[in-house]
Amino acid sequence: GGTTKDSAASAPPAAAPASSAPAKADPNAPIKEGLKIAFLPKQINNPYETIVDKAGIEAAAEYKGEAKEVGPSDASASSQVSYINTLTQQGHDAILIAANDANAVCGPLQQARAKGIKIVAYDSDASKDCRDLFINQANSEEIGRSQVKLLADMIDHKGEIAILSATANATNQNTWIEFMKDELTKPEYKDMKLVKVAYGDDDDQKSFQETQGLLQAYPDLKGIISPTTVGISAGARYISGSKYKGKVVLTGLGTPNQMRQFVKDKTVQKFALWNPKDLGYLASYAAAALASGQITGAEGEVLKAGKLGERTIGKDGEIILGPPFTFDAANIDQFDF
Amino acid sequence: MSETTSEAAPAQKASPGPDAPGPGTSRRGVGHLLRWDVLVTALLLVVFLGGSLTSPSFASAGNLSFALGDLGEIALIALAMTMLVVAAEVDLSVASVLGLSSALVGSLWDAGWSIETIIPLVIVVGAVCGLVNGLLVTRLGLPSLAVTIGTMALYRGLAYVVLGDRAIAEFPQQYASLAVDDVPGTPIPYPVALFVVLAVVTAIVLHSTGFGRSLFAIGSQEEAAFFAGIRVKRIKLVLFVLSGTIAAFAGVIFTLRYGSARADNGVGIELAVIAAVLIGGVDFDGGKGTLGGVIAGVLLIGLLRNLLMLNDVTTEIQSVVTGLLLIVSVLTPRLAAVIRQRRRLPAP
Amino acid sequence: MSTVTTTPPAPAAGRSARNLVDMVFRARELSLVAALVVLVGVTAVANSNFLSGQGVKDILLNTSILALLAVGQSAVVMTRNIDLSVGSVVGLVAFTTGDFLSADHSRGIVSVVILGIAIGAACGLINGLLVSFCRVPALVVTLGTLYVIQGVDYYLAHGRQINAVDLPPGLLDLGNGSVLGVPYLPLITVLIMLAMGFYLRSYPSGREFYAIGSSPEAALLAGIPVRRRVLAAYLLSGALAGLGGVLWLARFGTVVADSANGWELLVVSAVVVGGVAITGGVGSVYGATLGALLLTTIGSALVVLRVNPFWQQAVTGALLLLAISVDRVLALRVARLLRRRNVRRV
Amino acid sequence: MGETGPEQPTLALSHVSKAFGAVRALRDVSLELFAGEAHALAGENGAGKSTLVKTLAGVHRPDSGQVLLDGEPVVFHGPADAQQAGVAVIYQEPTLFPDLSVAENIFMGRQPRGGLGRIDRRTMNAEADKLFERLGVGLDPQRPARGLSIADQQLVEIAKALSRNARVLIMDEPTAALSGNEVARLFNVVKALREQGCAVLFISHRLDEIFELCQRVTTLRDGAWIAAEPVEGLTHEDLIRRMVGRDLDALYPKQETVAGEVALKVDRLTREGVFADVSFEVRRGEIVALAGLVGAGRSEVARAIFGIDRFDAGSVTVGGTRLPAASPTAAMAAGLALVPEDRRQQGLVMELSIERNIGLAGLRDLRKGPLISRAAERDRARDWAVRLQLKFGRLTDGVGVLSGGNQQKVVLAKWLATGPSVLIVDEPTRGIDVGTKAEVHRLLSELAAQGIAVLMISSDLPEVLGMADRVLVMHEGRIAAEIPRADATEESVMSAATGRAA
Ligand SMILES: Nc1ncnc2c1ncn2[C@@H]1O[C@H](COP(=O)(O)OP(=O)(O)OP(=O)(O)O)[C@@H](O)[C@H]1O
Ligand SMILES: Nc1ncnc2c1ncn2[C@@H]1O[C@H](COP(=O)(O)OP(=O)(O)OP(=O)(O)O)[C@@H](O)[C@H]1O
Ligand SMILES: [Mg+2]
Ligand SMILES: [Mg+2]
Repeated sequence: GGTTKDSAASAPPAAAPASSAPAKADPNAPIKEGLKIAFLPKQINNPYETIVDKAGIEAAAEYKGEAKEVGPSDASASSQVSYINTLTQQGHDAILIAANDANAVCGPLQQARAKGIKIVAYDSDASKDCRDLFINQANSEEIGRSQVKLLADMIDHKGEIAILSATANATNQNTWIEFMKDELTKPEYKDMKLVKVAYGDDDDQKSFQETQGLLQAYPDLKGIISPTTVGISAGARYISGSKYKGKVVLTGLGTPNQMRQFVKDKTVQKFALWNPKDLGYLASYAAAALASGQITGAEGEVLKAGKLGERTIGKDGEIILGPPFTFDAANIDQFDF
Repeated sequence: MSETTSEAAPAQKASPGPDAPGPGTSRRGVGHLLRWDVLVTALLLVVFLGGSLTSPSFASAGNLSFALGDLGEIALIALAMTMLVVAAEVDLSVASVLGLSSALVGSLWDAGWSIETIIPLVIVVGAVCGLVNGLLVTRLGLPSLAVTIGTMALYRGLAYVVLGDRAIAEFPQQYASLAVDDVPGTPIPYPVALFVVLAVVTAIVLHSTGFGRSLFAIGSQEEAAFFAGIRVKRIKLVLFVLSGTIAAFAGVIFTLRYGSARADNGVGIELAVIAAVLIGGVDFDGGKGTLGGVIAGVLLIGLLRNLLMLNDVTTEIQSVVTGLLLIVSVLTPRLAAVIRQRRRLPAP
Repeated sequence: MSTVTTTPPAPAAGRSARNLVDMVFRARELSLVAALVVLVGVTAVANSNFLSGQGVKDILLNTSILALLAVGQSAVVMTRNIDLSVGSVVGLVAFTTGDFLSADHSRGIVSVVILGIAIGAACGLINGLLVSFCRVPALVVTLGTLYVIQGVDYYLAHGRQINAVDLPPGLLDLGNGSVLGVPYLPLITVLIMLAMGFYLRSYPSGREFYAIGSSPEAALLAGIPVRRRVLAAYLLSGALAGLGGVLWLARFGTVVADSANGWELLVVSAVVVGGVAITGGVGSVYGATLGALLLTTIGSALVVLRVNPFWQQAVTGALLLLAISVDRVLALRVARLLRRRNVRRV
Repeated sequence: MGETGPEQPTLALSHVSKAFGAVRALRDVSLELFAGEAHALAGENGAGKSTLVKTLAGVHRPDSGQVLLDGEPVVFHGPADAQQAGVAVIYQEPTLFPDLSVAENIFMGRQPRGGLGRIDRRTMNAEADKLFERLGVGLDPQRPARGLSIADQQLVEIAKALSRNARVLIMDEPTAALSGNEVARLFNVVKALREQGCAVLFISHRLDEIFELCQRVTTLRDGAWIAAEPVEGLTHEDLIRRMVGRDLDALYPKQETVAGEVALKVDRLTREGVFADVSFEVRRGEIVALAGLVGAGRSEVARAIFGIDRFDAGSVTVGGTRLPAASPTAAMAAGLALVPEDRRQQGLVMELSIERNIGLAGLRDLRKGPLISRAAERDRARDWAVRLQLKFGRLTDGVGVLSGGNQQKVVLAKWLATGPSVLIVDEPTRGIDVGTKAEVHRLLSELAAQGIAVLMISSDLPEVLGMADRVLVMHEGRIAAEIPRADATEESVMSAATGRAA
């Protein structure tokens, strides 16, 4: 745990923009019992989101709250909006949302807040003036830049590279990709060239075929970054069964359980991720703390998050879980998620 | 199903059939009640009552306003789709036209155009999309299912071409609220009010004008309609253009309502629209259906979903319920026909 | 009544016209092959990798499952019906069989294949019974079962994922292995396609599928067991979708609940592009398979040709429209030609 | 001939009743078909003939009474059962598979098999060829059935029934669309079958045919059995009286009229491959018949004039205005009306009601403001239903449940209601009973007398001769002769139609 350098750098605690958090925080208020909170993932049936939400629901049991997960079966903003409306009608204390579209969910979230419901975004942010807090799995800039570094080290800073993303509109993906592109403009990467950003739509089969296409279309491709758990595992599976194994380096963000096999068969050397369970846990506590008045979401306030210890709220109401962790053959067996 | 007649099959599907005066009228009454569109309306009432009883917030103005607003685009598109399906055609590209229209609104707004110019322009583009569908169907005689599967990909693709991975937001408040706010003093959002007006117009056109009559004739026997001097191709073309236009308009509303223009807006709602039309009792083979049934169908799907969500019924079960509703919607009239026939058989 | 005898028929004109007709019908498949050749040719010139062993193998593997579903779908479409539930069935089967296997590694591949086909066939049975015995419109029923099966699938999966490591290597080998350099998957598909094609063309009961689609009313009067045939078509489509689900699991190893989500329209496109009339009675499973191959190849070629990803979908749509339009225009042309040559023999 | 007295009937109905809702289509009807005998079934439109046929064919199951096969009661659960029992049926409306080849249509379910149980196409086509040769028609067995004219379809149906080598052959108006030529051939074949011991049931509204082919006739009226008697000794008048219950006036009540100015002018009309260089005029008050053999292209000319098909060259002028090609709407606006030959596909929307069908061609006239006036629609329908003696339950019933002849009347009503100045009728009395036929003829005469120009296409030669002021004879897509009423005889028309005279 620990704060990231980002939040540490911008520390002045008093200067919270009062726009979204007029109330006064009482850091010593106890967490209320029986809080009703709801997780609204991008899409149910996404295994990654399921891990996150489950951990969040378990955390709620720790502080004697009632938590549930509801959500659409398609990753669209409009279906999420229906759920926000319903949750608002049902009168919850807090809604946790992984927004499919930062703006589209904004109106209904505002209406929920008008009814006193606290909003915590996690995984994928909503516009910052429609939510109280955003639990960021890791600093976006850091994710973007570190992915490039990770790959560059494995291909000696040379050659063509590609990115295999999720959907074209995925906000978190696009933020990371922007930082990757920025990182690549630095002189040490002058011999690396980003030739293509492909979209696997977070669909296993589509990602699989996009990987095929990339490798055929760019015979000189040296490396692929897939900053999405669906993409990296599909890509690894294709490469492991093709002639490109050992010739093309794949890295990105993936869960150890999905990637273990490919690390063992040497398709993939290294990849990164944070602990999704911690993300759910932290988000759950943040919602409870907001609803209990411990924090208001102002910059500099400190969130007490059970076994994860404390986190300080950074700029724009953002809390960062921690730096991503890099998995490789040596350490992968120590994890199970 | 006791009969094996082939000729009787279409006849059974048709109107209640010849009846004796006197005792026949009471039988006809039963047959009437078993008509699906009447049943849908009854079901709708049941849902409404059930909702009010099981969930305190269901019947609140706020919730109904949400629920109705959520239906806005689907309901609008369903109007045009009803006419198409009655004429035995279908337009699967509506969701993509909606997406393209949303993408255009976004990119033009981003490029600094005013909403007043954007809206008419986008609607014209929608009409052109419909025109392309219509021309392919009427000039080349291709089946509309095939054509619109193709244009579904094409128009959605164009949306991506226009907007790529960008998401445009921050539309001016006065337009956004026009798409969300209620008509003063009612729980009815403006788009829903617009829908009501259009629905009345469509109902009149479909059921009381020559144009409407022509649609039913085309839907049940196109060749005979053509021989009767009905301009089959032109009418179909008009329907497709209408469908494209309305879908584009729905795209504008969608964009403003969510305050977000993206290329993937409205993916997959074509199936929701078609499901609503079919649940409303319109025969997919054309020639049969009422607009009242469709409106009841749209409301039924929307309110039922809302009710299920309020009662924390999961998405999976919602999906199952929608599916069963569809199946029941075609099974009931069928069973009703069998019952009617059974009753009639022991006639002297 | 006058009894005037006419001159005996002069066969020549009619026969030549018929040959032309024949050609057109075969041309449906021919024009698909031509389109494929052009597409592959252009792409291969631009990028030689496209026709490398790996490239060809990828395309064949990618096509297999879609083509399998298209074979089943075309049997249904031929009887003037449609099966929109295939995508959901694939998803359901892929997940349940994956779950079944991962629970106990010792379970045999054969039992999984049988389980998958059985689940698929059960779904097909429900569709078929509703459509043929309750005589309700196929599109509505299968749209309904699409939702229901999807719901059941999601309910069972509940956000879980089956990973390749959970599966026995034997199954994964079925999905990715090959005999004599030919991967199993396309082999299975081609065998099934040939068997179906042969059956539909050469056996009386096979012809009855066409007859039913061509005129359901006439089929009843001709004493054809319409209900049984329609039921059979749905059973077949369901069973093949079930097999497709198992193959999906074998090929991709990782499955979540929504495998093949939305594939119903893709399969229908393949069938339609392959020249099977959506109104029934016309077409062949060979055409449908070629249609699937063409669609898949378009998808792969666009990536290989480095078409901007934002253009890919639009181009795919345009090519699809082009394929069906050209086919149609050709058919109209030939029909006009036929009419002009038509000299009636009376 | 094959009548062997008290021998058992091959197929029989005993006291059968059948009702559709309130319509009692058959009431306590009995019928016996003997081997080697051709049995006619007579009755007006809607008398229940087709219902009887469908009962024998296993399509309908009787509400009461029995079907007897060789004296034993049987229950046919479907057409397949009846076929199994050796009953071959030609239904009133052809029911072909348009996408399958003609040969496949004939042999569906009974295809000759080769190795591995596969269909032997070569044998199948050869067999079909043989059948057509017997019938004297030049159809290609391998062409698809789509696009066959009604007559050709009927011929395929006949070939199908003959190929079954059935014990019982049932023919429901097989000749309605055929011209003398094919009819003669058909009768030769049927006579041969009968002599081989086949039992035949034959339905036709052309009484001559009944007298030519059959030995015995059963008459139905309003679903009730009236009489069953030998044909010998019966006169036309007797039969008509049994059917209609009264005597009839003249069958061809042709009124003399004076031809007025030219109403329809067709000039060098050509549609490649179908007809060429067709020119003629029809004057107001005139009835011009277009005669010819089946497939001569008469219907095609009518379709092109009305704008259903696009013509390649030539012109059509109605009342001085030249019509654009391929626009029925424009043709109707100019005062043209076309009663098409295929009522089920082209004439009627089967699922719509009688009144909607009658109103369909005149939606413009039914308007009150922008809306359709239901009252006007109902009045229009009732008016014409009464004038044409339509037999119906309610005007809101679907036309699909009407008998064939009554359906034809609805088509006529639909077009007459538009008040045309030029009326084209294609086989206007196909499947219409004698009583109504006279009615239709009187109507056509009256219309001509009122100054309407009538172009009548008919394969019924007596009708042509009885009604036409002038006869145009088509042969292989060209007008072969124009014969004034005075010179028109069976011989002159037939010789022109077969291409033997200019
Ligand atoms: N499927 C049906 N449903 C309801 N009524 C029917 C049906 N079939 C026939 N009828 C009615 O039964 C009666 C007898 O019809 P049928 O077709 O047997 O007459 P038909 O003697 O063959 O007449 P036509 O000479 O005109 O062919 C008619 O009144 C008809 O409307
Ligand atoms: N819709 C169609 N499509 C293709 N060919 C057709 C079509 N209708 C008719 N034909 C063919 O055109 C030729 C002329 O047929 P048409 O119906 O004009 O003859 P006809 O003289 O009116 O004879 P009848 O009406 O007595 O059958 C025939 O060979 C027929 O098979
Ligand atoms: Mg009849
Ligand atoms: Mg004709």
